Amino acid sequence: MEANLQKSLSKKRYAFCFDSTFAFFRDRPFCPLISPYDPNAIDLGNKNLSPSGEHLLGTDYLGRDLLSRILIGARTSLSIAFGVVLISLLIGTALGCAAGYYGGIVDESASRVIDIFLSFPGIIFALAIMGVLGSGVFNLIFALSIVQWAKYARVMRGQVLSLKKQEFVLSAVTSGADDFHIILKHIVPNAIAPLLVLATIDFGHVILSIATLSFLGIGLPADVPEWGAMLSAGKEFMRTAPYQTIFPGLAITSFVVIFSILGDGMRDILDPNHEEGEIY
Amino acid sequence: MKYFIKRTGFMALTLFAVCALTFFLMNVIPGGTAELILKHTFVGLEESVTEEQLSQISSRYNLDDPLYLQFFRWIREAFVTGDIGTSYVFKKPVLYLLALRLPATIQLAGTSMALAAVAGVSLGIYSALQENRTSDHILRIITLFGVSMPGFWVALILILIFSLKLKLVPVLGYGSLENLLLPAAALSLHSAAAVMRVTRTSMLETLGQEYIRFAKAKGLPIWRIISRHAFKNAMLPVVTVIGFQMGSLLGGTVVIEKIFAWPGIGSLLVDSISARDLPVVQGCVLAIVTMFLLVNFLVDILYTRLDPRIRYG
Amino acid sequence: MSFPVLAVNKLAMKFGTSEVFKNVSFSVAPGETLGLFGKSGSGKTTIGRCIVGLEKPTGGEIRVKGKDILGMSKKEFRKLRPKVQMVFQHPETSLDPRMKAFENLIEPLKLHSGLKKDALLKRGEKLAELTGLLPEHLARYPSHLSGGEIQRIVLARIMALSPDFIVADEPTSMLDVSVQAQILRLMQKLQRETGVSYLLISHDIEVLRKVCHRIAYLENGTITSIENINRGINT
Amino acid sequence: MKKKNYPLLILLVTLLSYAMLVTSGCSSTKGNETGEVVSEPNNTLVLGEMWDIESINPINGDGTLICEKAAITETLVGASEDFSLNPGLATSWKQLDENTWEFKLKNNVTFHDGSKMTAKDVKFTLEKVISENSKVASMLKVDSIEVVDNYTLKIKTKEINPILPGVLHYPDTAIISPSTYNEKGEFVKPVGTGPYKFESFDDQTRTLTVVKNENWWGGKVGLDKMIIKGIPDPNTRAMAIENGEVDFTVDVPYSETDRIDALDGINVEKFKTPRVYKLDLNLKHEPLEDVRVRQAMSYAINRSEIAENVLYNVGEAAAGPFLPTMVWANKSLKPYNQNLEKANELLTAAGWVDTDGDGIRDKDGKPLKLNFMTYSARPGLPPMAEAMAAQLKEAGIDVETEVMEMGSIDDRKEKGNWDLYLAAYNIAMVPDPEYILTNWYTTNGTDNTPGYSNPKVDSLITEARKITDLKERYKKFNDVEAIVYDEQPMIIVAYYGCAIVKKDSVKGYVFDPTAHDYRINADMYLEK
Repeated sequence: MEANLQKSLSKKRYAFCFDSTFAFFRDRPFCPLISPYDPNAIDLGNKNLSPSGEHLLGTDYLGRDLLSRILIGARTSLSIAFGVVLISLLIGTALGCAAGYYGGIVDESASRVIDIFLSFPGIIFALAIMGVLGSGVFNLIFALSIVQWAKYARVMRGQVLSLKKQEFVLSAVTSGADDFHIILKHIVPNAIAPLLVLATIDFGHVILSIATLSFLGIGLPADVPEWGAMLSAGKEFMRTAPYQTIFPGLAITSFVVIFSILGDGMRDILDPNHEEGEIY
Repeated sequence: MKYFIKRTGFMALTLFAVCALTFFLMNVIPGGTAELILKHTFVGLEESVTEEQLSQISSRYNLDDPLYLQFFRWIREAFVTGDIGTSYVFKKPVLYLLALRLPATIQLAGTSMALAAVAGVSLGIYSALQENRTSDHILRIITLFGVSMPGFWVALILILIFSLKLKLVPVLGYGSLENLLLPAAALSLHSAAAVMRVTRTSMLETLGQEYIRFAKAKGLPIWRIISRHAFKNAMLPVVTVIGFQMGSLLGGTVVIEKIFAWPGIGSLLVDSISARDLPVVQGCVLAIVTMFLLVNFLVDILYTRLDPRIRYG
Repeated sequence: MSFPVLAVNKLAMKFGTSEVFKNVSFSVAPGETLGLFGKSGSGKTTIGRCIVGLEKPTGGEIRVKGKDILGMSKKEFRKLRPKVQMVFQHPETSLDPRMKAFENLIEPLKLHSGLKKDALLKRGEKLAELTGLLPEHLARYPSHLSGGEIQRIVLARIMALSPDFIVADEPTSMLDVSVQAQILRLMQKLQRETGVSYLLISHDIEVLRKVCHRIAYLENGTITSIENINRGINT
Repeated sequence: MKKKNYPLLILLVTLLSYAMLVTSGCSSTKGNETGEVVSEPNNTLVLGEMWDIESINPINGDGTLICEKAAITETLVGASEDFSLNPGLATSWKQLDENTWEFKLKNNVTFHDGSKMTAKDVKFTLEKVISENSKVASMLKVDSIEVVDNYTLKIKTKEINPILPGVLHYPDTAIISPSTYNEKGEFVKPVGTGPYKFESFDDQTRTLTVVKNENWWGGKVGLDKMIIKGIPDPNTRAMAIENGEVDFTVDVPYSETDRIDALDGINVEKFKTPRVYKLDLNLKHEPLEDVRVRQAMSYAINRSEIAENVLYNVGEAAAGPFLPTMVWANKSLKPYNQNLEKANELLTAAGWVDTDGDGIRDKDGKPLKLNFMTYSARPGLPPMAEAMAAQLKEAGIDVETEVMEMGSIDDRKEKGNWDLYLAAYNIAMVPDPEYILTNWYTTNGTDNTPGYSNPKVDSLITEARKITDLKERYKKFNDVEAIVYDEQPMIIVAYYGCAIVKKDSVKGYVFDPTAHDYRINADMYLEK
């Protein structure tokens, strides 16, 4: 009884997380309900306002409504994070598959590359790349994907190694299917679940990385509504208008929390054997 | 022994790969390296540069050679003379700069790691003992937020509270203990939370095992059970996670050092990136990666020490 | 006389320094069932896998209808491949868990026959009928099927390729006794109808005696004897 | 029993010893940190400098720090508030013929190493600068330097160079003693003639310490000691002075200036520095070719609102490229005032009308859409760009701002696929209008980013070069200013400001508008 209750409660928790993320995403129908402002409308007369009934979270240094910008910032962060996760997932899956499936020299060299990419703090490298390429959405996606993919490749490789010994794969081999067919039809669909869990949790990490790079002034430029960039611009007003520092930070934190919980929920669904309670 | 040789070989390979990657990436700058060096270092960002200046800089730093030649020259110098270049900006050998900055980073990262380990392990044990009680829940929620909060944000809030409002510690400076407090706290939060989480899980697992229950049934006091039996067995995953955390800690130093104007490798890296001081960027990346690899190496050794069942090679 | 469907000559396998088997030789005639008996870990499965090309032996030769498959180019072997099939021991992993039973069944047809959708469906249903499967089984995912049902699907799937030779690696060892008999009967029926030959691998001598024409005994990594069971080959 | 706990013991001992090491390491290095300054003699000033102190070599790009901020070295030529030149280490100079200049030096100047400054040292300095600093070399255009006697120097230039004395005001040409270098020719420390002498430079914290030069030729020096720390982040500088960790700093975030000024014991003063915020327009692109569009844009921009709300009055609405206080500036020019009606008239006349009612003007079916690039190294730029974009939008011009890295900006400029570029340019690197007007407005000028070309401007500038009479010379330049004011190839938005933030106890400070950021004067002292 109690267990059931807990289960349904946790289901609700995931559903809530999912809904709220989704709501953030579809800003167009959703945002105007809370905030009637254009996130880019500059109103110099009303700059650095404290939270009030009119501007729920106050305004920033150019008089833009902070709430609207935080909401639209979700879309920036999420789209970039989505790009990064998708690209790393694709590269990771492809390389992991190749390494695990073909083995031998392919595996040996791919594994070395993966190990190398896993053996240093990624943010340092992303920083160096961004410093060279300059800030911008595509550069950011590129830089973060480069340091993210290896994780996926490693997990994928492990999955493939165990899958390729399974008999349904072997019987596909003996029935004359080519490698491409086997990988696409049998290996990937059966191996992808833990990668999706990883990807969900990674979403939060990527959002953190984006914010960190933007904060250092080399992620996204200050004019893009993105949380890290907003925080970086807002820290100047830390003493007079701390909201500009506090709220974007809260937004980042809550998103990372949401994605951790979501990832946990996905793990429960996709990988029921995993022990619970890792995230919270 | 064989394991150590293999491990060292891999470390060397990794370092080489990282060097090569940074080197080639650093050199695909739009706008031309020589021009950027000039603008950032010699004439000022907005000033125009002449052809003459460009060719002077190019020949001074051998920038006209093909990239691979430049890279091999760099590698050769690094191996033969131990010289990994000279900073464009500071006009000093990169090694000298790194030697200056390294102690600060080690001090910051080391203190944070120690802080994270001590706080994480003790809170983790406490939380495990209080399983499902209110204090456990509170701690777990704090942990969840601890791993989710951006370090730079925590740093700013800490400054806001302790330096600006309470005026307890100075905003900047380096050297004394009070200077170290805020950056170390901001840097260690994430790792402390991660360590605590792993300690709690692994402690719970250990406490659930047969021999512990047996010890409990014998009526041994709980702290004795923990220190004598549970702790050691629960420590294995904790040690691993501490090793992993070193990576995120070293990554974190970059932004934390920048915020607190801490004279370490991290802030040097950020400054060099914005000034396009490529030899220094290269050197910093190298130093940070080396530190990370070494720490993980040590963690592996510690691991074998903790668990005699594990033998490498 | 025509070539035997399968001829194995002095097959040997080494993993590192340890020798799994050596000097393994036997042949199987068309329409014949050869049993391969050995204790677990004796290398029976490896022999089976070598024959269907899942593993490469370290020595000896394997001839399928007279052609040496070890010396073949990849392309040639691919052509031959459908003719030599294998049934695996564990039904629970023999089908792709993310595909419905029917999709699993028609996969080889899709790959080789080039049939259009309708024809594919018809052929699939025919095969199901042949192996005694009910339509309701076909719509399920493998995790909702019993071991016996899965082995039927596996056999149907294999028959889609109209093979000359099937290596059956303990096809019934994980099944209940009653189901065991059903599957063995099905195999015999398929043999009667299509003239396929079997290499039946098992550690259960009773099973082998029930269905085999000859039984080869694998001991200490080599075939020690081949026993004839009095049973006419049904072509 | 003990053995069982042994791994735990290792861990704990390692951690503890680590913690101890770290803390002991801390206390032993105590002392080089600003909080300790209390124990210093009272007359020590801690200066929060706005750039990181990268190196202290005065002739190769760090002259501004060593000469203007640390006051270790001095230049031959000085400048007064209106940017007219006056004697520095040289008492007088004159142009003997087109290419020859004669400089007379002060005879009572000694270097910090005790030696007397003579023409030989000046020759040494200038030759060293020319060989190592190509920027200065290209401005000086020196052919040869001849020591006539101990205090007289003859400089021959390769071509006529009326700005030569002006270049010698540039801090990188400040005079240093040969003992700045060791026998091997390696740089040791800056040895100059200024009111403060070099004491030490901490390579790790990048802190420069200078002490009073008792024997300064100029008389008494106000401070005993000055500790200069590079604090590149404006926000950190603000926190540092608020917390009392520095006594003097510049350019706290502009938005903070009024609040900090109101604090007890701290005052903020705003000045104009010789630098302007300027918007380059790409004249090679269709809408911007049309002078009416450019004028309309200039009318659309509300300069005073930007100066007030983006720059917080650290800076001022601008008319031409020069500060009105400069002796050569065309004082009759007034900043364009925002006038949307006029902008509308001009744009309509140019054929840009909003036909589809989306708020954006269009012509032949193409909307009036421009890209706008700027960079973030100067904090005023990105918000200014955003504010200007919003103002231009009111006039029906759609502008998309992009904050980019310098490298990408140069790349775009080279490829030509840009419309607007906002930057902050120095306008008195050399105190003479020729340098800027030549670079900005002559056909193919080095900083003529817009691709502007007007034969009238070219000929006026060429004529002015040959005129030695300053009044006549400046008149020609005033005409140039008037033309470009009318044609607006670049929209000069605002003068760059500088906020000097200091404790009330800092007395005797005088702002020098000719300095590149700010200049520390010898009279400055601390009152208890």
